[in-house]
Amino acid sequence: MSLDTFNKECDTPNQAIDGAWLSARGLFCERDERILFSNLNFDFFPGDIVRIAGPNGAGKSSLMRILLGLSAGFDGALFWHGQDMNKSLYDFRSQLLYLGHQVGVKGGLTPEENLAWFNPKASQTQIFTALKKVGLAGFEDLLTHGLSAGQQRRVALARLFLCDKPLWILDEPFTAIDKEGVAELEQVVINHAQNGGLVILTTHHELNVPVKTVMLGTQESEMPLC
Amino acid sequence: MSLDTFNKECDTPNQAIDGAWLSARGLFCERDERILFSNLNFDFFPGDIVRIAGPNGAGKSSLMRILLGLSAGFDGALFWHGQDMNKSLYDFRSQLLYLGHQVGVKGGLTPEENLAWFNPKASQTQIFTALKKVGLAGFEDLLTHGLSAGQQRRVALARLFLCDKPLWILDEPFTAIDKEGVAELEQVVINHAQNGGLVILTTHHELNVPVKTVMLGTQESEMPLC
Amino acid sequence: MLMALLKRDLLLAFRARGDLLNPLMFFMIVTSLFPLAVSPDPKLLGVIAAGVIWVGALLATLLSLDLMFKNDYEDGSLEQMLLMPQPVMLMVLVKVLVHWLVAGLPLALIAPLLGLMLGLPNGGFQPLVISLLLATPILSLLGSIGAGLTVGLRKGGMLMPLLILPLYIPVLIFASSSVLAGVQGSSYTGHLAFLGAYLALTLVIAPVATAGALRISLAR
Amino acid sequence: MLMALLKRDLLLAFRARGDLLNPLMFFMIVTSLFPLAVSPDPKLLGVIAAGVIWVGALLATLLSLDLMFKNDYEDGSLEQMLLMPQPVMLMVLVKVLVHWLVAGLPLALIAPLLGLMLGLPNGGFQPLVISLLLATPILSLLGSIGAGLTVGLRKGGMLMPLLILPLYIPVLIFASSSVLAGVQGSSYTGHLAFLGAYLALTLVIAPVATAGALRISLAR
Amino acid sequence: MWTRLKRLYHKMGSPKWFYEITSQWSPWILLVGSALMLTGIVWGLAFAPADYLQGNSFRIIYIHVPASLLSQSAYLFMAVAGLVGLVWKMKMSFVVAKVIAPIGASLAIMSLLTGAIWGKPTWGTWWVWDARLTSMLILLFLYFGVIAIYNAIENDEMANKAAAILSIVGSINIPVIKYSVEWWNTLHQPATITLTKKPTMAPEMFIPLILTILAFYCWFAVWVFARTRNEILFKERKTNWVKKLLNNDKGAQL
Ligand code: HEM
Ligand SMILES: Nc1ncnc2c1ncn2[C@@H]1O[C@H](COP(=O)(O)OP(=O)(O)OP(=O)(O)O)[C@@H](O)[C@H]1O
Ligand SMILES: Nc1ncnc2c1ncn2[C@@H]1O[C@H](COP(=O)(O)OP(=O)(O)OP(=O)(O)O)[C@@H](O)[C@H]1O
Ligand SMILES: [Mg+2]
Ligand SMILES: [Mg+2]
Repeated sequence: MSLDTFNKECDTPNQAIDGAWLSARGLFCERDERILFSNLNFDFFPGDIVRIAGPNGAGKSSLMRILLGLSAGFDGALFWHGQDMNKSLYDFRSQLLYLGHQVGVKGGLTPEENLAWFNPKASQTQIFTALKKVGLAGFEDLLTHGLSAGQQRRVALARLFLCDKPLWILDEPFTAIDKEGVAELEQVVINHAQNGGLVILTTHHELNVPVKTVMLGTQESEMPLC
Repeated sequence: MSLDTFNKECDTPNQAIDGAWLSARGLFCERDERILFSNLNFDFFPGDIVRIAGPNGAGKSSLMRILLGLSAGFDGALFWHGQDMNKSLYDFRSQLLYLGHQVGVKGGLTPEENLAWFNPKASQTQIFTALKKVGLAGFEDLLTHGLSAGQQRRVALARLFLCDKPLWILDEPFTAIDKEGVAELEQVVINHAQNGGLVILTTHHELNVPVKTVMLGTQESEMPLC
Repeated sequence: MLMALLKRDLLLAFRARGDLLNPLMFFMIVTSLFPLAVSPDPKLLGVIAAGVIWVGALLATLLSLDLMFKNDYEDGSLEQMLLMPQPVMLMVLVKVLVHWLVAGLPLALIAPLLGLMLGLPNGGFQPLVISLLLATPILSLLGSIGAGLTVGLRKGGMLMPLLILPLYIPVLIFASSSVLAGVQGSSYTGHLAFLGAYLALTLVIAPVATAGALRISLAR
Repeated sequence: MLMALLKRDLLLAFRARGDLLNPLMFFMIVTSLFPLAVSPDPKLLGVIAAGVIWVGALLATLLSLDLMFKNDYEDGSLEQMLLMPQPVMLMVLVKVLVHWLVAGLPLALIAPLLGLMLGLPNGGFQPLVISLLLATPILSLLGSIGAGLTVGLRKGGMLMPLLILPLYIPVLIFASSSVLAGVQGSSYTGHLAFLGAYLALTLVIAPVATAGALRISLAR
Repeated sequence: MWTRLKRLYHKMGSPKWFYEITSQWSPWILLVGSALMLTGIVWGLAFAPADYLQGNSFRIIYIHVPASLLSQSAYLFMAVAGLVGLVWKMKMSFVVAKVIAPIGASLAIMSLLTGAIWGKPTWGTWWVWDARLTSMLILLFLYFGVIAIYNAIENDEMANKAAAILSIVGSINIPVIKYSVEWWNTLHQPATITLTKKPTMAPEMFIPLILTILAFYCWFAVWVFARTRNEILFKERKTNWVKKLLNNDKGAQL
């Protein structure tokens, strides 16, 4: 699906389509007197992989924070499972896994302890398996702040293997990850969608995955380099 | 050139090859009782584009900090223009432009003021041209911390257009930069090398540029994902 | 989840064991500046001891407040916490509890030693310890509001005292005058009752206000 | 390059204009805590005024030290500065100068007002201001060492006072006793001469030590 | 009834309406305030008898007391405005709160200064740690905290909300602070110097005082309105009605 599908006048202006998990109607966001997006409408369904795309400064991160309810500076309506987001906030959050620019990994804890706090219910074996899957076997007991940039992000990515949350929102999850790592992460994302989950992500990497795209800021805010 | 060219026993164990700008002999680095690299020898010449490659945690950033003289935890010898690095430190630094994981951009200053402080000698027109080249025309007067992740890095990258330092050391310069941006940056790097500069960089992106590669940590420290 | 947070924070505090002593050391150094700055005269020191110890405790708590949310903000865990399916208020209460255990309680335990050094008269020791036990939670609670409001600001360090110290004044007054009352041999239950009431008040207000403050700081 | 740094830092300080007042406000609030904690009795206050003001100034400087290198470290500019082809010492001197202008000098200027409020006897005002003018640069200089040593640590906030306060003690003693001498009507040039000598000493030592400390902090 | 209230609420939330209505009111309030002030001052300064103890220095009372009273009420206004903004999401209310902060702080400073000036001849000292004085000083610190928050946070909306939270918490604490300060002072030592008790004042002094207090409230309202209108113009400078307004102004000047 392309930009038009999302941005065109919506048939059901004030309610979500049946069966959609996350829907938006008439989203509008302005920063520093520059309109980032206006009248944005979309419906995301289970099984979708949605890529929010656009050049630097287009408003991708801003849109994600709006979806998450972390940002108040916007107009429009959001729906979760067809219900007004404000009313189903608890349900939304209990189904959500979010990784942002900052991933919430504690330098003063070991990778194992970090995961244990995110998923208090996970057993030690589960945690070890997850860490092994992200290539951190043997690093479980070092403090995280001694790891390299990419390794620290891998600790956070291990959460993708641990949790059973159906909705993933990932802001540039591939930052600092090496090439093989990226390829394997893509596979994880595909698997999740095939199992009926919904993945919303941004990335500047080329993706080898079939995705829906929400394109932001293609007109005025495009910023070519040189 | 591949790993072997660099890592093999060196013909001139205790001095640099004539004409080489930056040379290393027998570099050795250990972290947390894991050997990151040992007996690393190389000579970089003007016109080279050198990529330090390797999976996450291989020691790329560590090697760069050693070259810069910011890290003391290593063995071996470094040469700048054939001279011992410690003796030619002033000359080395006056020829160097370094961009690290943190790029040194001040959130409380505007992009213009940021560049003015890095290059006190640059005129305002030069600064504006550089900002325009990185696609920040129109953002000169906003405070930098209000910009997006990619835009903030672009402010730092504008330094590449401003300065006449021959040696560039860039640690993942493409992080958070969008696709066109990356392509154009690659061109900038090529131009610099063709004009007789030396560029040393790391990146997990696919590069469309002919480079020399220093490969780190391919054996034991490889870390596949999944 | 709250238990997990409590466990995590205590673990982090324990990891940075050395840091645990810092508020305490600060408290001791600051109070021992006064004999040097004012006068070594034991009689004079005895008179000002209660006040000096209390001001020291207040400043020590204040300095340690910076840690309450800052690290979590910087590495993104605060964001994660706000996105968890649970009231932010409760999370704040856990944070305050940890702060009090780490930075408030030790002050109450070490205070008698400082009283001894400054020549606090005998009757003052009991009210000193009791008032510290009652009032340090208030300091942590009110402090959490300031910490929440300033967490997103890079220059939070100096702003917080400005926001919070005026609110600390009732605590300071009642606590230090309870010690004075103890020294003079009069009853100090009235003062302590006031502190208890103020504790109840802040226990109601502070978590709500801090939760709001955190939301605002993260939306910035 | 040094001029550019000076310009940049002053610009940054000016941008955060509101923050400029914070050390000052902290100073005022802390000193006014003492009458509340100790006693409003003007006679007693007059006796302890010099000491209280000096301890307040010391703590205010201490808190503002956090800003000296921390921001630059976090956004990577400190790294950039260390890689510039110029002695790190000189850069440190510029940083200290800015810190003193922003956080030290204002204290000296506001101190008479606080002296008035605490009922400092008349003879004390002149030595109070002179000693503050002479000694606040020492505080900034010595403080830069502590700031440099702790800059890489996430929990620097509470560690710094421990490193630095002991070094501040001679300053505190001589400065506050110069005020006392002034109050008693005796000569205080001796004390001030000592402060001058200490200033010269730290001016030589501190930049070198701080430059070393920064190297170490960044290599970590 | 409910719908009318709701309509009023929407109206008050609209900057344009606020701008227009206050533009209409301000001159009248200013007029009333100035008339009150003039009578009060003339009566108080020229006709009221000199105090038998303090001589003529007591006449500073006509600035001191209104400023003291008003700086306290202003804090309350600010907190209420902040609360309204937070709960009912009324943007105008935030603007009013923001505008009050510096005004309230300057009134507090005025109270402290006039008090100090008054204190020198009557008590022989600029400052004592009396309960009233101390709590006024703390009020000033509370104002400074709120202003510092406005300064520290770049984003307007966030700054407004943060300052609202702080001022609400502050206003809940004001009674506690006041009570504790008063209580503390009587406990430590019997106050050697107390402020003149209220009812003991002669009516010739008292009535002009009431007049000036009322005048101060009027002036305060005008001041707040003027600064709010400035803020509105700046915030809405991109909207049509402001552009039109400014153009009209220009036209009128030409
Ligand atoms: C810096 C010093 C002073 C401060 C901060 C100060 C503050 C105040 C405050 C807060 C009020 C209370 C308004 C109210 O709530 O009713 C007040 C009222 C008053 N003050 Fe002052 N004051 C100061 C000095 C003085 C002095 C030196 C005098 C005269 C001897 C004085 C005479 C009065 C009088 C007569 C009232 C009105 C009493 C009443 O209506 O309750 N004040 N002042
Ligand atoms: N400050 C440190 N203390 C201890 N060990 C460290 C420190 N920094 C890095 N290391 C270790 O050195 C190794 C190499 O780290 P480095 O940052 O050089 O990797 P990198 O190749 O840059 O990886 P990435 O691609 O993830 O950036 C890591 O495995 C890490 O454990
Ligand atoms: N805190 C803020 N205050 C003011 N403006 C902001 C803020 N954050 C972002 N913006 C503005 O919003 C625009 C979009 O920012 P955002 O971070 O959403 O971009 P992005 O699409 O995620 O870009 P990137 O690819 O660089 O991460 C930017 O141009 C920036 O100027
Ligand atoms: Mg982004
Ligand atoms: Mg790296």
